[in-house]
Amino acid sequence: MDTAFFVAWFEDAAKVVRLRRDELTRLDAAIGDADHGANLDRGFAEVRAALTDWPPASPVQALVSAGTTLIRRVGGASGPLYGSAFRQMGKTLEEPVTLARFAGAFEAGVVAVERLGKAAPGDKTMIDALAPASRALALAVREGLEPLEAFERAARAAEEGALATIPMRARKGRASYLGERSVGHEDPGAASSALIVASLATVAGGVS
Amino acid sequence: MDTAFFVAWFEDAAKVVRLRRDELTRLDAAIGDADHGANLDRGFAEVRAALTDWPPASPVQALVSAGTTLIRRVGGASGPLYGSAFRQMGKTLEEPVTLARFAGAFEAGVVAVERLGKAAPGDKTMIDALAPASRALALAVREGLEPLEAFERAARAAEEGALATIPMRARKGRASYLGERSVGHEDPGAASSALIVASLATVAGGVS
Amino acid sequence: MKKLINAADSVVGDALRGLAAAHPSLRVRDQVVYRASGPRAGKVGLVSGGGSGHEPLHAGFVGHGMLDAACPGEIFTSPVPDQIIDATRAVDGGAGVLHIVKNYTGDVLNFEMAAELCDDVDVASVLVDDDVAVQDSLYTAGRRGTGATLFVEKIAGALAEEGAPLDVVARVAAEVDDRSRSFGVALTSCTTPAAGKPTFDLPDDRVELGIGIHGEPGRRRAPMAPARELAAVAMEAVHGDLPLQGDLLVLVNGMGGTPLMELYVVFAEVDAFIRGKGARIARSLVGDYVTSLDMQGFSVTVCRLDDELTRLWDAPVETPGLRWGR
Amino acid sequence: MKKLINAADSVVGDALRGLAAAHPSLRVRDQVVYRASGPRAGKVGLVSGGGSGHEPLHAGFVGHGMLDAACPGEIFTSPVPDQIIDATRAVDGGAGVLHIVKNYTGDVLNFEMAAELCDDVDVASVLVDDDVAVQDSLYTAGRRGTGATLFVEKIAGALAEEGAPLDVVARVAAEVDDRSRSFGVALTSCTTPAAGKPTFDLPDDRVELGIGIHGEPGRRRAPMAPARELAAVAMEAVHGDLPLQGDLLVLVNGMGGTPLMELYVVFAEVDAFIRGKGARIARSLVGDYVTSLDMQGFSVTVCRLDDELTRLWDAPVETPGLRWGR
Ligand SMILES: Nc1ncnc2c1ncn2[C@@H]1O[C@H](COP(=O)(O)OP(=O)(O)O)[C@@H](O)[C@H]1O
Ligand SMILES: Nc1ncnc2c1ncn2[C@@H]1O[C@H](COP(=O)(O)OP(=O)(O)O)[C@@H](O)[C@H]1O
Ligand SMILES: [Mg+2]
Ligand SMILES: [Mg+2]
Ligand SMILES: [Mg+2]
Ligand SMILES: [Mg+2]
Repeated sequence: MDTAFFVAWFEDAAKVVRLRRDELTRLDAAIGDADHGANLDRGFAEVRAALTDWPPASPVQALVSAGTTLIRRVGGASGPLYGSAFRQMGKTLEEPVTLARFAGAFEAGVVAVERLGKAAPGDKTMIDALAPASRALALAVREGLEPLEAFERAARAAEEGALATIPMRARKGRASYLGERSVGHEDPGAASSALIVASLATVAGGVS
Repeated sequence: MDTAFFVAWFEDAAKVVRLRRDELTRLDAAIGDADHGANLDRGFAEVRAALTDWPPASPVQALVSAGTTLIRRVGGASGPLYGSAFRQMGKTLEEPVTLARFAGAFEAGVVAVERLGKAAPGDKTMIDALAPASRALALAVREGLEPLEAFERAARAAEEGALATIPMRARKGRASYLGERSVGHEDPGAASSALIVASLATVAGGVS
Repeated sequence: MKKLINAADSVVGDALRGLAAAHPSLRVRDQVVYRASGPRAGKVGLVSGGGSGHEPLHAGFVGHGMLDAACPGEIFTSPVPDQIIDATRAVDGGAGVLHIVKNYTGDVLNFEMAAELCDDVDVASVLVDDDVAVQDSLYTAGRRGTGATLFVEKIAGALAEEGAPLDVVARVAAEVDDRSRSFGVALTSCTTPAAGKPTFDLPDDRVELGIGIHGEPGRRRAPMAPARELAAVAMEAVHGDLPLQGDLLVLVNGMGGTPLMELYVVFAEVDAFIRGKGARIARSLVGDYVTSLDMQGFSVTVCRLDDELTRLWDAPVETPGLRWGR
Repeated sequence: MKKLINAADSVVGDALRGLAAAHPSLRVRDQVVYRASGPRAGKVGLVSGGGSGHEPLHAGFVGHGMLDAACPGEIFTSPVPDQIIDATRAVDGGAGVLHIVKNYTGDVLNFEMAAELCDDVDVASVLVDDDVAVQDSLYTAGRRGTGATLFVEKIAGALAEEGAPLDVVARVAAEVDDRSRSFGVALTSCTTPAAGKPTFDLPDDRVELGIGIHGEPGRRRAPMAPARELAAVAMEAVHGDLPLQGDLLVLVNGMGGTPLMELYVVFAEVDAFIRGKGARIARSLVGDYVTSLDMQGFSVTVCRLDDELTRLWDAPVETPGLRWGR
């Protein structure tokens, strides 16, 4: 996984987020404030622009640049959370990047979100998509899978994790204000996390 | 036409205005400010209350009381205009009341509206119902008709006059702001005038 | 229709109870709003009034440096002479009373009747008619009074507070009206509590241009457009009637249902338009001042200032709706 | 959806241009709103911020006696750390800076990040969390900051203006929050420019009780009711959490699309409720102060005053949104 891989990941994520922007906003309208699609679209467009204007020299640089851009341009809850995740991934990642190192860095990113958000799995947040993805990656490494298959499993786990937020009652973020009424809706941040993880598989599969 | 006749006239008018209140408001919504029904309903309810609380001793007193109440309780354009009309009718009316005297007083009431409103027939106002009614009364007097038939003719004339405002372009009142767009709508004040004149016939016919 | 009211026919009285409770500087008696401090000997009294539904106009402008009394009528219905008579007698400090009347048939008639019946008080009156959307011709009731009412009330109020005599206050009030023009744009109709549904229907892709403040439909409909273009339509109408030049006092006014943020967007466009004509916004207000219940939309009012009017505009004012300098 | 905007993604910038044009007392730089007069040596600087769409909060409260800078984010999206860092550094007069933060995950995270990165400035922060509609438990993000933000900004601002040190300003700010409670009711949802349709659907015979200021649905739906009953629901919720007693500061706040007249109707009911509990409204505000775009509805915020807080509330303030005493 070279620098180009990471740049391609963010480019695909930006493309997919734009495509699914209204859907993410709709999810946020149901249990939040109807801006998650706009927030992430603005953020990933800026990430893409930054990676084009200042081409990163390494995977670490790509991750740190993306994270910093998200923190600097998104705002809201998701900006600092996603931003810190990517920055932490970058700071943890050792090069040259192997699947195992990637998986370790990914887990560090998830832990950063948990720490910053003071949240845990089951709180109905992005963590409910990210944590299963991280576990799937770790397992794939142990099983010695190729990156493509590993990422496909992670994508599936994230997607399932996102859907699993539907029956949950939110304990963190804006949806927690709704109490019982948060039940029955997919968490928007979990949904966007699933999209971003799915981009890993897309890029690894070369179908960009 | 004794005092009871005039009291009955206002009572019937109050009843009819309440019944047609929403229709008058709808007409006013199209080319005005959607309050004519509420204004007249409030006003005639007060007229009725005043005539009950302080029973008038004569037709003149009934007319002056009704006019004063309308001026004091309605506001808007129609309050002073209708109020002045009834007050002027009262001040002009000689007793005992004959149809001829009634017709003369009615005409004085119409002139009071024209003077106060600085308006003439064709301006798309209540005058376009009141003036034809007044002419019909004068004619009926000349023809020696009975009150009931005279009032029925006046009612018909007022009704036709009100409908004739539909193609007119307003030159007075709120509808004049609309210019050409006032064409195609019946003037609410003309419509309410037609109702009030029709009450004369109703009461004279004894079908109260 | 959903409204924060108890009943359609108690809304004016209920709101006045709230007004009195919220502002110890005001007194409400028989549907007239007074300064609690009462009339000041030797000061010209200022009385205004009109239908309710335009809040904070007029009751919100009672206080030091503006009105002495306001007469709120029913929703969109001018007050009755009794209210105006009460107000006029109560605020007379011996120097006479100025009636500030918006040019609507009902307002004019009721104020005229009241003035005639107040023959014990020296009464002058000024007619506000600033709305350029209405042709000022024999074929109309004349131009409507809208946003300029606030300018007239503020500037005449400052002059009266200084002790100017009635004829001077009346003359300057008329001059302010002369120098002011307005134009309004609606995105939605208002809904009166009594009618319970919108006064006019406006599709989602249309606006009404040249609307009044009573839910009267405007002069024409046009396709919905960006704020820049809607502001330009309003400003062209104003500019075509009274060329924009020199120092201007500008009100970008919300109709009641428009977020303040959108009014600032409009203000930016109005400012750019005025600069483009070589004039300058010297003083301004942005907010809900002369409203039309819950209508969404805006109006712009422009007044050509001179040094004296600017000084009077800047003079201290202390009312619920407008306050500075104390 | 019809809005007075040029484009959904330029609305915040366009509105800030308008704000700057309308208020010479303000400066806007890199999406931060400052006092044009700059920082005052020895005075604690006050920085607040949050998503846009709540106008006049916060930018409308920048000026003498209140904030030194406001950081508006995108619509309903907290500002980014860069804005907060810029603002914090720029307003520091050597006495440190207080961050006034409404308790939302996004606001808290972004202000925390900024504070960490401003290690050259002495930064304290106060968290505003007054909304009793949210249970303050381990199972929520905690109570939201709503109307009390205005009280905190005004009172902390007055204290800072007097030269109080940072720890005192922070302590009193926290005390104001402690003594304040809010509850909101929506008749309609707001519509964000980006989404273009209402955030939630609310039938014509239903209200949302316990709403926030971001179009978040409330805790429950109830049948539409007269103003008296809706006010009672809000006041019972407040009273149940912090008994109403003594002298109170009360804000009856419009959500952006509610006519002022209706807010006065609500105020009358709130006043009656409070009297019924043996307490008294000593100070009050009625109007649009902490809004949610075009939402129709109201919120009530109550703060239990003491002599010192009353004195600070009464101190002069000169901002676009709140002004008295100068
Ligand atoms: N404390 C938290 N920990 C982890 N994730 C969170 C937390 N709070 C919110 N989130 C995530 O952020 C998402 C909302 O993002 P966004 O709508 O952009 O921000 P905001 O809530 O500020 O409007 C939620 O759906 C949730 O997944
Ligand atoms: N100048 C006028 N002369 C005669 N009638 C008038 C004049 N202006 C208005 N009217 C009548 O008054 C009616 C409107 O009454 P109403 O709705 O109660 O008052 P407002 O226009 O003040 O809301 C109009 O339909 C018209 O018939
Ligand atoms: Mg959100
Ligand atoms: Mg009318
Ligand atoms: Mg009317
Ligand atoms: Mg948000």
